[in-house]
Amino acid sequence: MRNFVERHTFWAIVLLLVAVIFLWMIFAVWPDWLVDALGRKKTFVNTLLNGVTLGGLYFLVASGFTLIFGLMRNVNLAHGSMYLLGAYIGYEVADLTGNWFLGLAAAFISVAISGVLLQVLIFRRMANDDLRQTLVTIGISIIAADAMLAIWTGTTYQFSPPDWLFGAANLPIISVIKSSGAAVYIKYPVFRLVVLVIAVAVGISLWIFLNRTRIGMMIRAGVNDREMLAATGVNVQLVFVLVFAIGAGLAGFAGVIGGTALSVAPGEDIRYLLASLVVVIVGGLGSITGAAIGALIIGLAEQFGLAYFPTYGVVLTFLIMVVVLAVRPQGLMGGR
Amino acid sequence: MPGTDALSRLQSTGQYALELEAVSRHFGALVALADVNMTVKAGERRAVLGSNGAGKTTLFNAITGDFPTTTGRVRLFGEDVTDLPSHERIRRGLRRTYQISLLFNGLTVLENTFLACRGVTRGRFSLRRPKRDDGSMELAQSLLEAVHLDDVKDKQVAELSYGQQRQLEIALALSGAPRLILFDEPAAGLSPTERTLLVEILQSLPSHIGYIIIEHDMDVALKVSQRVTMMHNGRIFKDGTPEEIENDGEVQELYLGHGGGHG
Amino acid sequence: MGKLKHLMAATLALSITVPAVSAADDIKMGALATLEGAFTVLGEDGMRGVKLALQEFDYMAGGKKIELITGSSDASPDSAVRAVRKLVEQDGVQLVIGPLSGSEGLAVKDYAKTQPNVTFLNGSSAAQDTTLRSPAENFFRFSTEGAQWMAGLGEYAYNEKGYRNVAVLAEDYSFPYTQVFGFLEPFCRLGGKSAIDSRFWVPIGNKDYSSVIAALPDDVDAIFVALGGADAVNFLTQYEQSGGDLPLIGGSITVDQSVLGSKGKARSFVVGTPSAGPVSDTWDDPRWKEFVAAYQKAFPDGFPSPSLFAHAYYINTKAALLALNEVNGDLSDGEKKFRAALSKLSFETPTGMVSVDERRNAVADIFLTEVIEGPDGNLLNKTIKVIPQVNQTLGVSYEKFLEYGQVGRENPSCS
Amino acid sequence: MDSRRLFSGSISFKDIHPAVLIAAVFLLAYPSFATDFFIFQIGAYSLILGTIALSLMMLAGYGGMVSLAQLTVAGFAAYLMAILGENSMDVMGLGWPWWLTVIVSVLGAALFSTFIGAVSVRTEGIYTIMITLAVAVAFFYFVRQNYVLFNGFTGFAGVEPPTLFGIYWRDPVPFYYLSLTVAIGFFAAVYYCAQSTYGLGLQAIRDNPRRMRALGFNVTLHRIVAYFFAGIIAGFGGVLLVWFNGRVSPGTVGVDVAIDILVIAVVGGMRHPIGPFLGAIAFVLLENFAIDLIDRERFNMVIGTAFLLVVLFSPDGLLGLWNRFRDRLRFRGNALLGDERVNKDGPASTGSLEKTE
Repeated sequence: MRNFVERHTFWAIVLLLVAVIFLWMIFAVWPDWLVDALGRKKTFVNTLLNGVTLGGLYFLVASGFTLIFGLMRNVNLAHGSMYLLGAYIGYEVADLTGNWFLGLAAAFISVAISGVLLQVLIFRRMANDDLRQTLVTIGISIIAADAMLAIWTGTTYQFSPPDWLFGAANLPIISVIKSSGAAVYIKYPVFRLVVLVIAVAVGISLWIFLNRTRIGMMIRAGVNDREMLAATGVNVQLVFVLVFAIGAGLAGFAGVIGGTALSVAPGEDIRYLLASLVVVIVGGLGSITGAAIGALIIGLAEQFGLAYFPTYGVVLTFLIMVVVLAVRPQGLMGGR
Repeated sequence: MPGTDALSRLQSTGQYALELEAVSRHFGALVALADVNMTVKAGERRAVLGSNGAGKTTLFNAITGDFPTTTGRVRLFGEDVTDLPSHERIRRGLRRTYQISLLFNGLTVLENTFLACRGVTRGRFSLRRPKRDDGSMELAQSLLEAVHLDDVKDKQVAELSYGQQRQLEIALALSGAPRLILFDEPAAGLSPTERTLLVEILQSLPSHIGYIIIEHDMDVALKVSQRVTMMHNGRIFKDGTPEEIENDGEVQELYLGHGGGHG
Repeated sequence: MGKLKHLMAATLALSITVPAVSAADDIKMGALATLEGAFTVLGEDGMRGVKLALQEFDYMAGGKKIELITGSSDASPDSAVRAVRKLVEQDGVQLVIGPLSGSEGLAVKDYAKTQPNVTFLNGSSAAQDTTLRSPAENFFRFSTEGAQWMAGLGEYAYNEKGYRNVAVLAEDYSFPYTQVFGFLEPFCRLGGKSAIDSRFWVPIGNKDYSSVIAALPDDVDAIFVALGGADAVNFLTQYEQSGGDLPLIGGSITVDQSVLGSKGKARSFVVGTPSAGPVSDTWDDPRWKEFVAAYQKAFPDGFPSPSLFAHAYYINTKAALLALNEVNGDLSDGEKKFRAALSKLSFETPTGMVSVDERRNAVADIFLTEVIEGPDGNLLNKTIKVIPQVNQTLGVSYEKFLEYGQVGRENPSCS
Repeated sequence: MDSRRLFSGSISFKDIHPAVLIAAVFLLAYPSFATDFFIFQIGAYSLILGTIALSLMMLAGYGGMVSLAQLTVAGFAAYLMAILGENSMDVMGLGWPWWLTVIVSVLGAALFSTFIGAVSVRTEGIYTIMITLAVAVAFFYFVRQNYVLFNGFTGFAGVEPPTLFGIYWRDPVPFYYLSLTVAIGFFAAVYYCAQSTYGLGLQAIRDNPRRMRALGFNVTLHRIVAYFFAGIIAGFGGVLLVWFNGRVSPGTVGVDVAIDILVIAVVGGMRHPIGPFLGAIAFVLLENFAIDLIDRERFNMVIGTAFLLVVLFSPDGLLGLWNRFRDRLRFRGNALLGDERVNKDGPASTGSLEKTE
């Protein structure tokens, strides 16, 4: 951090200024000229929060994707299928037991197991042939999508989280002051804030796991130099299985979170696969920090696009991707 | 010899095939090349010696542009090529071989050599199949004869023996009109007979072709070079004629002492 | 084994010169629905409608046996045309029922023009232009379309509910355009307002509506929502979560059973939402009840009650069978007699009398409904009113209706 | 392999393998004994999909760049046809003469492809799949949302080939021959150019880009040029596609269809330009007749399983399967004759491609 400030003083000042302006825009009561320029404050603040929380959800999905790629150079294009599978399994368990948290746990565990099976049965057999691995995952995702359609049909599913997670809360942010002088506070859905908290918690846990534990450090070493990992006498296959389990499990976990925040329906697999692709291309493949930054950028772009120019909002995210590629092909945080 | 007086001569003459000026290469915290200054005259045959990790191959990569340098300038035949991509440097008469054979396994020996000849001429984007009397094709044929590979020219590279692959490496480096070739351990893994053949090929090169050779085999290195540069920890450590180097006490101690196993 | 043989034959049919001619005098009927992709479930229900009608006639019409051949698309117009071409040119069907969705309908209508000797009856596709502009002589639609479905809703919102200014939230493609047009046209004629900048067009398949919800204006009386399936479920949930409190007005598939009955939280706040469409689940008319009972008996694994897709396919198939009876199965002379019979046909359906106008589009009853909470807590659509015999031009002349222009994001301008 | 044949640049009549002659006669005579349906929807459509998949095969098989955006390139040409030429939708339809429309559409597609190449070749390998997939999706969303130029969700209809020399070119037989001409033309071009200087260079770059730089080749430019050529092939495929369907809409350029093209190329085989056409025939037959064999609902399951099996067990696709089968036959035959030179007498003039790695 200090390094960054010293090396890029100019950009540090710009970032600081932007942050200050944003904070002011969030907490101040907007003067009329600003309302004229940007519309109501409620729209802006809500969109900002939506962007950040959607970014949190994207981070949950993309972090597993980027972890698997970082270590194994395997682009798991069945990652979206794992997301959807986790959502359905989580729904079934939560519905059966009546406990949303059990659903969450079941999704993580069962999808982690499916990830391990995938790693052991398929990827291990075609190590060092990443193109073929990619094609295999495309095949698996086609089959999985159809199988899930057969089992769960095209109906839309929605979770019933505990009541204290549902509904809207008043944030300590004033939207407008009515002519009577009473302040109107901004309302915001509780669960979306929970998504953000979970994403931050998962992000921090991953960071601690990768930086403060022995096995995590091995994984990081493996990301930088796979031969070195083998040379240290570590059981590389075991590390691979572990990473695959975590990455896949995170996708299943995100399935329940995303399914609760939004809904579960066929087609979500491709949606979240694409979101993960764009996030890691922007953020840089293999970097957890990159995934966080990429997810934030894409989440904000999507929501601001939707609120302020809905027609081309979807295209905006891809435009960002192309621009990043043109300027920094390895992604914002990509090291290679 | 390297130093300020060398610098003053650099701009003018063009009699040097290669001039390196304060070239460094860092990998993160690791310094693989530190402030290397070096000049090689046109037609000169130079050996670069040093233990593993001394920075020899990194030096080659810096010269060819396979990896960019961190600091410093590289000049080829009097022209500053520091900012040119590697294919542009090749087109100016530079060639190299690789320590591990980097060949085109899906193509035949002849096709490999043909591409090497075509790489520095016009018609790289030609959509016509090369005819038998195509200039590059004729050149490739004669090259293969020169390195004794003409009887396997229609085989795919993957089918060749190790020694044949090394020979092909050299053929690729000799194709076109090279003026300076970088040989990266060409003798490694060769049988004694094949080594003799290699020395023959090197010695029979026309005199206008200079080269730099990385070689662990002292016998080979001293036989085929006019000057020897010793590297250690990314720096140039000694520089002189083969005799000077052979008799240098420091070299004996540092390199031959524990590096002798190679030769 | 029989199927396998068929495939082998077809594969080897690189050597077959004419489509296999089947037993003597059977009539071959093709049915096209989305049996793959995201709309599979809807396509299957459409097929149930076809089979229900055929069972009712015991697979006989005009003294001839009816052979049913199915075709499948993935809801893209390209795949619909390929499937219907296979039915007509390879399987040799003499009439086609289908397709399911709007843009498929437009594509099949264009294809129909190239096959003057085959008669096409719509499935459930509801795009206005299929029959309104440059219709095909041999394409009939006995089911109504998106603008017709909104009949009476605009008047109801203005007169009964007292709304004067509404915002619009709809998916960004032709079907919702048609629905918005059908709702706003009478609403605005009465004096209602809906500013262009308070209409929100979201991409189809959008899941996250929270930012759109935040952008919705506060100073309107209600929101007209034309979203379908998962999109509608998502919007309703998120609207509730973010504490939205404006009343809603629903498009035909926004508060239907697929949305109200979706797995998850019951949305009590949609109670009172008016909507309109070609069917009403709780209509206590004997004809409708009989239809529902027959559907439930024939398809125990189907929906609890027939969807509007099953209904539309049923009506179109039944029209074909009735007309075949009329002409005694005579499909000679480019099916001229058959088509004349179809044009003159007027028959009783589970939802009232249906006939077609001069452009072969249905004139039928439309149901104005409102969401109520049923006895066991589930949400239902209660029939408020039946709008009788709605035609495609919504009561004005064809020429005047064309002056309204094509449906789109800004039609009607309403300011 | 006989090097004279490889480098002679001309193939004499007796070099042509009998199988090629049989195939040529069959393809030419096909309309005389097939029904209109088989001529148009099976024959012509296979040739069109094969042509688009050929552009992918050229990039992936020779260049090692798996692009999922080839269908997008074809779709771009198809859209340009509707925008510049005539359509029945009252949107755009500038009414340019048909020949100009075709030329501009194909060139436009080639430029678009070049742009995709320029964006994606700066990174290598697996990145290409991801970036081209993202480009394909972005294009899909864009045409679906843009009404001014691309007429949004509805797209365009009424795009037809011209009536020329008194022939209406969308009639099954003329259209079949038109598609056949285009397909064979590009097949021959790819087959021939695989052994050209440029083609050899492309394959060498696939094997070892770093070494190609060290031989003086501009690897990045070489790759981008490959995208340009692939764009021309896909562009013509797109022109035929829009004439075949008579329409183009976002559904034409959807992700699932883009993946179908990959399935076709991989299932057919990426080591020889005939592979994509074999894959296309298999795919089209399955697409049309699966409904008679299995429940259509599970069509994607069948396609996915076939694809997965091929990737897992026969990386060279149907072509590889056939080669293996033939090798085994020959091995048996030669073993009986006591001939050890099993692999020396390869098939006629297929170059180095057909050999296994």
